[in-house]
Amino acid sequence: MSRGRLVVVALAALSLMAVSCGGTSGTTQQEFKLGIGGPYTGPVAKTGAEFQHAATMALEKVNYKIGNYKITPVWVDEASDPAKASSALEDAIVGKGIQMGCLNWHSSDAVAMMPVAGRHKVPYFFGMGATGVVNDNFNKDRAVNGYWMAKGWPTPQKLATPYGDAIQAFIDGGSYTPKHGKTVAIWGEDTDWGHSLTGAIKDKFTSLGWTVVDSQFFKIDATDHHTILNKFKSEQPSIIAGTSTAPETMSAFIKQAKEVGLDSVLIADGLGYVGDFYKLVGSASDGVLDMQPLFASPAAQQFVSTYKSRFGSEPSPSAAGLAYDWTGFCLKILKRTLDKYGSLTSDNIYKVGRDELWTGQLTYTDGIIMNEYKFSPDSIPDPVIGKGEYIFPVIQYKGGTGQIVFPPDVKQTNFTAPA
Amino acid sequence: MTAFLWRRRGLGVALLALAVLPLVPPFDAENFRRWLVISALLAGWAIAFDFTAGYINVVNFGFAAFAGAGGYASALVTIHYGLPIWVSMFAGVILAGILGFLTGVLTLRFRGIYAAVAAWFLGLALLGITRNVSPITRGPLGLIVPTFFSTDSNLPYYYVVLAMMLVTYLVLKAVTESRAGLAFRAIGQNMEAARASGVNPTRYRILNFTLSCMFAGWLGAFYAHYYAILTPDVMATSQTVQVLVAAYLGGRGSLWGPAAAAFPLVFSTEWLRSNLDRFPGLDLVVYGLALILVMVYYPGGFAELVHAIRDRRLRLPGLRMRTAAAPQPGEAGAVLSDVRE
Amino acid sequence: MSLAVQRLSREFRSPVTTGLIAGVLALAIFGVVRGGTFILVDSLVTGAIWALVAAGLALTFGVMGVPNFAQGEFFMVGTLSGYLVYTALSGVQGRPYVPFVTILMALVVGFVLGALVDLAVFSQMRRRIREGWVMNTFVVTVGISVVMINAHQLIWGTDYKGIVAYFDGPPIHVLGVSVALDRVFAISVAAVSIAGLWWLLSYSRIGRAIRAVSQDEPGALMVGINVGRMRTLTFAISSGLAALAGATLLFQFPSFPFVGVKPLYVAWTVVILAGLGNVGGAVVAGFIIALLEANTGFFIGSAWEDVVPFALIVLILAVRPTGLFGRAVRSVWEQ
Amino acid sequence: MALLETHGLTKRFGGLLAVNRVSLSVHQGEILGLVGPNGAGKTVFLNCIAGMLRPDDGRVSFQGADTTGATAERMCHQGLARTFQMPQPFPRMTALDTVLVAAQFGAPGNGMAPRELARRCLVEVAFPHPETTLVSGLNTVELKRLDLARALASRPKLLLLDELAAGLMTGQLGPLMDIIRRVRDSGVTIIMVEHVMPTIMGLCDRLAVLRQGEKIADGPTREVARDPVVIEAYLGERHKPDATSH
Amino acid sequence: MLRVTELDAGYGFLRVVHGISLQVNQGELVALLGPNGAGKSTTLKCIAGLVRPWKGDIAFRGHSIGGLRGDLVNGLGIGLVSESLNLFTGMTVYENLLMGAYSVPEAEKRRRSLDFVFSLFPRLAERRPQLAGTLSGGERKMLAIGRALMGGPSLLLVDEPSLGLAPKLTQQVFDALRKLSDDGLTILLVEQNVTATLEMVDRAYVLEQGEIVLEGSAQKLSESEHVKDVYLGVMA
Repeated sequence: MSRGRLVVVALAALSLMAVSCGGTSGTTQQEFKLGIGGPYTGPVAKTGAEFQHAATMALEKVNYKIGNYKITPVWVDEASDPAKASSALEDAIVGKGIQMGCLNWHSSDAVAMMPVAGRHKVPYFFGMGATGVVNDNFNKDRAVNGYWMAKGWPTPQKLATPYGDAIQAFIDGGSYTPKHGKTVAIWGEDTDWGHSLTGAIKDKFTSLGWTVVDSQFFKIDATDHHTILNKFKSEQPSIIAGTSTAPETMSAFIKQAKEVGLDSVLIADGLGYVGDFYKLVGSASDGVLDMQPLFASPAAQQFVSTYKSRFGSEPSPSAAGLAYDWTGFCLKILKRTLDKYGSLTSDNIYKVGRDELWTGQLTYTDGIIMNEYKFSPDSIPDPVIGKGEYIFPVIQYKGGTGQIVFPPDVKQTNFTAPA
Repeated sequence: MTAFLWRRRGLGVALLALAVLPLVPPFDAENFRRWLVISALLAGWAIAFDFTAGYINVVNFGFAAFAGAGGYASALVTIHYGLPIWVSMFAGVILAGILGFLTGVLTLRFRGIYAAVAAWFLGLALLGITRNVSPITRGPLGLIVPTFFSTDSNLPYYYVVLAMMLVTYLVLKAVTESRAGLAFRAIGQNMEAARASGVNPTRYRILNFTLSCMFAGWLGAFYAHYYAILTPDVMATSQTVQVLVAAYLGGRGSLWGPAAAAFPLVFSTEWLRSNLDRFPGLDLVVYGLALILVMVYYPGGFAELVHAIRDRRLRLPGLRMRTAAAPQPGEAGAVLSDVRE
Repeated sequence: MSLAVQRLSREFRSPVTTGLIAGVLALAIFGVVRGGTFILVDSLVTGAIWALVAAGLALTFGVMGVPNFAQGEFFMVGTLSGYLVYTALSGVQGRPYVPFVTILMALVVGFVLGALVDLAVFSQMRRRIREGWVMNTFVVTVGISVVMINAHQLIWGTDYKGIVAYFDGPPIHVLGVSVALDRVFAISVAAVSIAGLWWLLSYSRIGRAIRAVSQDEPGALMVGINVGRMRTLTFAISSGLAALAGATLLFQFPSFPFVGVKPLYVAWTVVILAGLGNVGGAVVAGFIIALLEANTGFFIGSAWEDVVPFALIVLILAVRPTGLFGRAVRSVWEQ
Repeated sequence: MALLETHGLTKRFGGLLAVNRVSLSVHQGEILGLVGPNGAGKTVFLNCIAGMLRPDDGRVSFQGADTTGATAERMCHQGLARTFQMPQPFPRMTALDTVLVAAQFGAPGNGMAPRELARRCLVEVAFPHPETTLVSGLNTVELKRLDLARALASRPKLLLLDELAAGLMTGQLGPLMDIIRRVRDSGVTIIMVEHVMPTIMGLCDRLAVLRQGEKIADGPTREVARDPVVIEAYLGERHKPDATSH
Repeated sequence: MLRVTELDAGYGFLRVVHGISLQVNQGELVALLGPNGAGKSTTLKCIAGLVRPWKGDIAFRGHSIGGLRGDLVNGLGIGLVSESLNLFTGMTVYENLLMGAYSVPEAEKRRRSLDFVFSLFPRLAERRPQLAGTLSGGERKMLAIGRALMGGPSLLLVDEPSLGLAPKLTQQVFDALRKLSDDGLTILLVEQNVTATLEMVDRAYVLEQGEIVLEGSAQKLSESEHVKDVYLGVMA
């Protein structure tokens, strides 16, 4: 190739790159760009879509306005890949000028995104990446990773204990007698989430004197569970407890559990992550235990019907519902910042987060899922767990809707043991 | 060596440009510097991938698994033995090299698609093992990895990965221009003729696999210490596909072609991802279509385009004729007795 | 009949193959004795379905030399069109013919789409590419896979578009193992389709022409077969089969963009084990893989369900580089 | 001592006996012609002794050592080189690189640098283009020249030529024969498979005739050419010697 | 019936056939003779549509068929028996023959052709259910010819029928071809075996280095000095 042509080709490549870099727009005076993360592409894009829809509704509720600022959402696609997630965040911060971020899904993506937020000193709120690695990183270098201000979901261990307590309460209350003694089998998807959640369940049951007869993990996209279920059947545990975040996997598990003829109580944590689960599982989900917040209040019901009519699918409380609330909380933080400092800058927002959110002064009570979203110096980056605050009740499904069976003070119905 | 470098003055110019690029607008913004880091990393991987695909004509479809294994080894050595990252990276090189060697041995008898798929399955098995030996790797929970710098800029990372890419290129290029490189091309282009000419395909194929995987693992270690998190998904097929796309768009058998393709590829896909965020997935549709179009209409890729033009010049008689005094026909006796003793 | 005997005797001539088959039988018996009959029954059901998915992949490679990385996406097309048709028929759901209409429509959609892809992509490549056909088409199918996955997401979104079951009713019991009606349906569809494919390839004029193209392309031209059309037809049939499998399994694989990944991996495992391009072998290998998975899941743990088969297959290949029933490696396969 | 000997060499493909118990010896310094009708098993025989195919039965010994079943690369290292009936080029290499492969990896020699040797071999076969010519642009005749240069560059003691003259114009045969003669005169023993009769008659010291995988004649060229069995093999049953000798 | 004019053809960069012209009349048995690599097979493949001609024209019954795809050429009534036979080795003898009649829609016609082939080569009838890959060399040759005949061609192209056959079998094949020709089939034959061929054919062309150097009646050619020197006298 002649040198001239090489130069032409090189220039073409360079200009392609430069064009890619173009379109950098600074922030105009009264525009505030809010980064909203989520797995918009990749294997769990369904969750990403719920995030996007719910966040849009939360923004519409305030008419995209906080004071005289116009709020523009910037969608930060984490694509279920730490490399892509961190790149998308950096691009959103530098290229598109977001000054605050909220929501995310995977813990591994969160770990890769944390230093990016820290480097640019852009506070990021309420990532749902929940496992301990996020907490570890947060605590390791709070000067940098502390810009990953607060998680939207506590570590699974903190959430998982009610299952054991609930079963114990059913036994004590006489509504349940274990068929095969205090035996439990554990199952779960082979992911960070699956391992940490089932680990917590296992610990809880063990501490209550139960025997774990087996634990089985499967790939997140596995839809043939007959081997596991038949094995469980031969081991005769009274309870089988586990989790999966993938609806196709979860629905196959529950349907096949019925097909195989298991007579154990089935704890399927995360069945309600997808609002439409009943269309996939059907009556096989009757009697299944799960821990899900519910769309209980009239405001929540209103949200559900609006969501359904606009986006054509059933929202899930834990994805769309929580995303709606956490976005609302973000807007509240913005409002508070504006009131306190008069302008919305990353720095001011960070200060509000540090001084008011972490201390528990600033809480959010206008949500549709939880009574109050609150943090405390002891809990951060996790939200405060407990009655009246962030809590997932244990619910039992019948006909596609869940009813709270535990804790007793909020229960809507009694636990029904499978026949 | 001087000659080796002089022949690479084009490379020098390109390198200088790449070194200066993150300092000039618009590339000096952090997000573009990150894109440059991603590009250089992908370029390095694409070079190592092409070293196998473009020379011995075996597509290592398990490539990401070897790169990931290197990352894990380096991360674990840093975490458990507290060695400096620069040192522990070589643990990654060694582990990936050993795995590459074993893969080379296991897939020795396969050609073409069988070799590709065998490497793919080995990579998937490796991924599965990484996921399952969670006491060591923390499995899907993810391993938090110490980073190179505690700096708040991508710039030092960029120069590190650029240097690593350059070393990868220079070493592998030197190998391909050596005696071994001749053997690689021979067994890649015609196994029968290569063997009839005395090339031992076994030895060179294993050598090639080992070297390629060593560099893949080295760059994998960079990945680990840059993103600070490792999950078994770094070994997934989709990661191999990214490297493969860069290598095929760049053109096989040149090493520089894939590297050159990586930069515009990363920039255009990241740009699409960033600007078409209203249509999640559209960027990937464009990217897939581009791959299909190039493969259908110009399967040789970018390097082939350059080669085609250069080769036409090569074939013109008279041009580039060597000037050394040539022996004349008829001196056969002399030639061949030299040959024999 | 004598033909089948001839072929069988050819395939079992190798002691390695015979040994492997014996090993699989031993594994099955071991699994049944130590685990339970369900290992055998489940392997048979799953194996039949895997065989259906893999048969198309084997066919495409055998006739066209295309190692299709997008086979899973045609499965996805099947789940999607199955879902759309089934929901469109919601008025008459419950009628026993609805599932059959659904899967037939999916078959048609997959068939037409496959034909279009072949005409748009592979026919174009065939005119241009002289060298490296196999690897080039492989890379192109990687591109097709990326496009189809993301086009699904763009157009139909990311919802899980699935059904509870085609057939309501209590599961039936086979050897003490309960098998849901849908799985009985699936294995029946798989059996009928594989038998149909076998009949088509063995006895119909078109099927003979397809085999002729796979065995000797110039020979096929010489007897007046339009080779290009046969290739298009082959790709269409193969895509149609994948789509049929997808629609049939809609109760287990709700439609979403990435639903094809697992079937793709399994199909490739099966086809490599059987020997690329060997349609008959894929059926046997489907059962072997299902059996391996079930036994691994039971005795080692579900998390190892694909590690062990993958590693084992590479080891088997190290002994027999062309797979269990592979034809001798032809030059076209070495590109 | 014979440079190369085969004893009862046999190769089957499925049910077909391609080479059937062929015993043959080649002496230092001679040109042995291997002739026979198409499909007689000549190329298969060459492949068996050059390590491309593993014989099913029988033995091969080269320079006194048993080399039955040795790999092609090992045979090359020991000093056995071959050209191919259908040229086997490295399509994306230059002519020089093609020859250089053999010069680098062939039998051990001393003295001449591989690159220099490769250049001389190109000159030796009168390769008509610059050494930087790309192989993919050559025609069959040129490819065969290059193949010969490649074989020579591996420093052979025994050279197997498979239909080198096929497809050549009559006028090109002479120069080719000169090259082969020069190679022989430099001390390389040659086995050549050939159809072009003037080449055979003009070059070969001895002929071995194969038919249907079996050796049916072996001896000095003139004698073999007059052997009625051989003529029948070539010309068919009805052509008794008296019908064609004139 | 067939007229080839100024045909050039080759592979890649290599031209194998240089400006060949030849002609075959209705009912003739014509041979194309010459040494290995002379371009005979390439010429046949050009006519049959397996190789695209670079230049020149091929006319069959007055219509140009140069560059037409192989299956269409076959459909016009040109059958080819190639050098490598191109049998479907994984199919039975019967299936191979059936494939030969691929473009014959009438079952009755196919049955008649089958009977004819079996009467011509009774061996094939015996081997009917056997896989083609397991046949002997002679049987394969018969099968290839039989398969070409199944399509009911009006012109049969045969490449090296004697290739790899024992003399006795060669003779059987030649006899069969002669018989077909006597029954009115037009045949163009490529051969290396000059003597036997010249005894059988009506006319012949001699091809060397891609060019036709001699042509004429079989009688005339067997008397030609060139043929005597180069082909007939080879062993003398």
